[in-house]
Amino acid sequence: MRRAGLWIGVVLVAAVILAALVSLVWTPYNPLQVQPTQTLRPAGWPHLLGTDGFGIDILSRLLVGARTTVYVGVAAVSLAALGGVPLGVLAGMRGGWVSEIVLRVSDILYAFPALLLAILLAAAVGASTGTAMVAIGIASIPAFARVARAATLIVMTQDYILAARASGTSRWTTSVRHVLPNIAAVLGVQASVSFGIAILAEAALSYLGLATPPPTPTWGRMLHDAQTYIFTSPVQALWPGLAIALSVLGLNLLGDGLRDHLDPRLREAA
Amino acid sequence: MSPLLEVTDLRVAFGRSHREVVHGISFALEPGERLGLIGESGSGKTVTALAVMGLLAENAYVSGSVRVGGRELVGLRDRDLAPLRGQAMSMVFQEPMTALDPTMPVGRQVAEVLLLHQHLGHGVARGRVIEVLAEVGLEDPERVADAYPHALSGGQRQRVVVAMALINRPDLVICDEPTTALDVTVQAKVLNLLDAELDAVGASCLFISHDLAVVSQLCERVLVMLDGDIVEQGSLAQIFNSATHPYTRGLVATARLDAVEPGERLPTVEDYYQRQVRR
Amino acid sequence: MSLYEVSHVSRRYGRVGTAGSVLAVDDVSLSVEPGQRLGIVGESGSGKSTLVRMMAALDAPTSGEIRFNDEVVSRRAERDLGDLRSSVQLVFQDPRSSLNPRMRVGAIVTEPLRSRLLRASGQVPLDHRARLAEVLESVDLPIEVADRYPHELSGGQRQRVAIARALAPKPQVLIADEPVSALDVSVRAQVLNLVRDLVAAHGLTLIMVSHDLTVVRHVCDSVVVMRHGRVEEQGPSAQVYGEPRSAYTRELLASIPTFRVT
Amino acid sequence: MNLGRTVAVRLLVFAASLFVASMAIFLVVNALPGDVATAILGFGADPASVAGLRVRLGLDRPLLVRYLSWVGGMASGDMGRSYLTNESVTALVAPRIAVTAWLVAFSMLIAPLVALPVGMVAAVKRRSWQGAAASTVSQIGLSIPAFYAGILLVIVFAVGLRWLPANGYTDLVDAHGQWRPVAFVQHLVLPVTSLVIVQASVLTRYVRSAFVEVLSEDYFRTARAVGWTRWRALWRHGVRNAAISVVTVIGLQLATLLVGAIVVEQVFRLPGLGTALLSAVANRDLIVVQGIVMILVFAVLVINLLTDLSYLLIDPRLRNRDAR
Repeated sequence: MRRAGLWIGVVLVAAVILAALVSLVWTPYNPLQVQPTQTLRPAGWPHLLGTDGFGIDILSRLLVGARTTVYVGVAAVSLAALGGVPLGVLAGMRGGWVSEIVLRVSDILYAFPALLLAILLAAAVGASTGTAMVAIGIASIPAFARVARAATLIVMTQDYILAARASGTSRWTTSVRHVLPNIAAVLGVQASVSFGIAILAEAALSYLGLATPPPTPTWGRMLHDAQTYIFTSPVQALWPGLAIALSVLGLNLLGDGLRDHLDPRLREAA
Repeated sequence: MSPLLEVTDLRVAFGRSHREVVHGISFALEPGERLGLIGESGSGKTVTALAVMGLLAENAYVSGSVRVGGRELVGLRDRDLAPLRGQAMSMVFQEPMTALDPTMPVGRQVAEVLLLHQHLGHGVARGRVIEVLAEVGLEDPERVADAYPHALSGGQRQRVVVAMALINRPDLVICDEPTTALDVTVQAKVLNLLDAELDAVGASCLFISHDLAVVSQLCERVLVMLDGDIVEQGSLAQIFNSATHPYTRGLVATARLDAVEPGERLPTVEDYYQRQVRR
Repeated sequence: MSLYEVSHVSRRYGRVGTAGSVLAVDDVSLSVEPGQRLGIVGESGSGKSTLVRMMAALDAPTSGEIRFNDEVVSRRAERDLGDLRSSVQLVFQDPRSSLNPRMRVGAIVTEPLRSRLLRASGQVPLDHRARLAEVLESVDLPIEVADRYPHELSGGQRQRVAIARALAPKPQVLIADEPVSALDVSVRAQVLNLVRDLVAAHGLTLIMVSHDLTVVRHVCDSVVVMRHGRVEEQGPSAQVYGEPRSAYTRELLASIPTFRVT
Repeated sequence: MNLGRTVAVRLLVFAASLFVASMAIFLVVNALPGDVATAILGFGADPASVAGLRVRLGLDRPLLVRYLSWVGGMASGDMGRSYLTNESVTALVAPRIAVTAWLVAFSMLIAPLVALPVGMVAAVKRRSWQGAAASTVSQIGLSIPAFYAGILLVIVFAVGLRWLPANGYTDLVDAHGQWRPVAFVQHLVLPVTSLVIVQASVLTRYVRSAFVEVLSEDYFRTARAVGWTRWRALWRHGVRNAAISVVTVIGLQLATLLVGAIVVEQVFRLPGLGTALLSAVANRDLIVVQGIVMILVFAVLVINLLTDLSYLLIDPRLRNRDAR
């Protein structure tokens, strides 16, 4: 049963990435062209998913929306990993006050979910894709730091770390050849889970108008616009929400699938 | 007199692939008798013990017959088997450091075993708990009863586990490597304790270990298990002096380090028995 | 001049007086001569593992001094430990934990040869492939094992890989911390025979830590009995096992389960 | 007694975290480029009036002085005055706290009530279909954004079945002192449900993994060996041990719950802190933004403190040393 989950996850994530790539070169209709005469057409032909309140083909906007989602997700997770993992490994290997500081800082950062950070940044410098990405990235750093630290602590109890020291291997070489390869799988799980969280955060931000400004289509914004027609054509609101949910579901299933292949000792760190 | 524990053609398999780990073993245990079960890791000795107690994971498939005091246990629902555990049969496990609930004082965990099977007032139960903790050789049983597990040593915790296993005077006590995790001096004391308490309660015992010498301290008869089969059964004397199966002879030879001149080559199991599975 | 001079070494964990404070090793002094096979026995918490880890400079004593080849190695900077690290190698208890699961056997065994510190000390063989073949052969493992991962090997084979890693930089001293306790009985004798042959063949000095007195009596020519961080008794094996002076040693020996065949 | 020392340490850490958080909020809002006065008056405004506004709002004072006066004021409940309406931030924000508080409180109460049983079933029956079903449902619940769940609920229950209002809010006790429980609940059912769907799913996963771990512990096997059935052993010995890890999550989840509430408030047009915060952002009323974010962060840090302290009640091992 578990294996099925992993494959569904892979398929969903691949679909989202494919949509993002395809949208770079082709979309059924022009995703930005307003057609006053074609507004709110139902799903069917020629508009597979119908058109929105501005008369724009919904499928085309969904495909372009995937681009922002993937772009913000990958950027935010990379920022979070680059920020969190070294800190976590350092805290796990050095322990003592270093570890204590990393824990305290991540506790404080936990109190600043992505949305709050994005709100602060939007208030200070104005909302944009960049502020959303930075906010989500910084807010995800503690998750990576915590997981990296927990996994590193487990690896550091293994005798192959002592054996490396006994043969004069330097601390840096030990972290690169012994610690990182053994916590990579756990970080993979965290990356897919964080990617999912990043998508949810980006969707919420663009729903609130605190991320990519219009007219660039994003799933969150489409959901916000669709809400105004909720009484006349509620179906419209289904598609963007479904796109968000399915991509997050895909990433969570991917994360679960990877977690099952973890070395049992490291599993509780994930 | 009918045997207390009678196991006939016991088979245990796990998971969807029905990977069989115990291949149709049979043995019997008379009331008050002590039977040693010798085998290495992966021989199926612990699975056999857990099968008798009905404590295997849900994805385990058990077939054959296990009768304790004449009652068939294989196929019983957890609800019907539970009342027997801790009453008719009990078990002592290998690792004392993790055997007790870390969030509950030790005395209450022992009292639970009593109150689960007998209707007693809490005052009476407390008294009985202090009594049995003293019986298993714990100094200052009052303090031990109120202490949390993390405040006790490995040896003390194992004595508490033995107390829990014996408090309801069961007919059968299964010990799975009860002293392997203990220091050699503590092991000697716990083995003596088990020897005395099993007699006091008149219980029969299935004693599992990889260490022949430890088994010889408590048991008169021994089963030797290899890769899920019983390859030999016999009295201590038969097993040590005139074992028929090459694996048994190999085990006995390699276990007796003291019979070899220091510095000389030690006999290995492989000298007597070639295994297909690489060890 | 002794190979190892341990004088009045103590190791305390946690500050004095605080709740968790414990004196793991308490004023221990001993010496090890070249070619000697020293056994260090004691129960859990006796400090035997802590002592040998300090002798291998993997832990620093709170007080006292350890000299190796007449040079002080306790509390010495890592970069100055080249001689000790290349001359003293360790074998740990559990091969499931002492081999990096993500590394092939070949890389594991030759890791000491790649360490900058050991290469700088000049006593380490340079041709890794040749040395790898040599040490695998000396622990009765086929060369094909070099490309396999630890999880593909049995417990006995993994411990032989750990021994091969220890032999790779041609050490003078082999410290074995409970080398057979985690192995099945049937494999234990094979590994003990291997250790005995290697020590004899390469003229190594052996320091073996164990809680199993019969194993130590078989392999070692001299014994140190430890209890609560202190040395209870030490001397040639024949004397310590034959006429033990300390009551504790006598109790230890009496506790060993013997074959009671009625 | 060490417990006192441990509590004191935790309080100290709480105070320090609060201080650092306030500094972070202040710096992000005030130190970053972009002048507030020009933002409010628009880029075309003439420099003189911009300078006048800066003086009136006290923006010309050095950063440190402004920070200290802000923090000093907060200690006595005064969070400064709105740049736009000059109304006291505290007065503006106070009535809205109750709305968000109700939303979050109900969700924090209901989510565990749902997650505990579902999580336990998912753990105990993990090899049978009930376990798989529970895990799949929680997996899907985890993937749905709270505001999408809200919109779906509105489509079904408000637009479709017309059982509940699509949006709006009625206070428990309205302006005339009248008790309006029915209207109050009607307006909160859908918002709370949309938050609970996500929260319960997250908690279910943690409850499931906590109980799966308990089921594999030696003391659980001991409990069954002495005569408890699987379920009774779980209640006697499993719940308290699992609670240790579940409590942590409830603390960590509050931050995401607050964020969910902010977004859900927009879906259902609830006049809570979120709505106030977003309009302050739109109007560049930074002093209000600062104030509200500080309140939200304060709430999360308080809950984290309470979670840490509750550790000590549940896990006896921690009582005598400050182990994290």
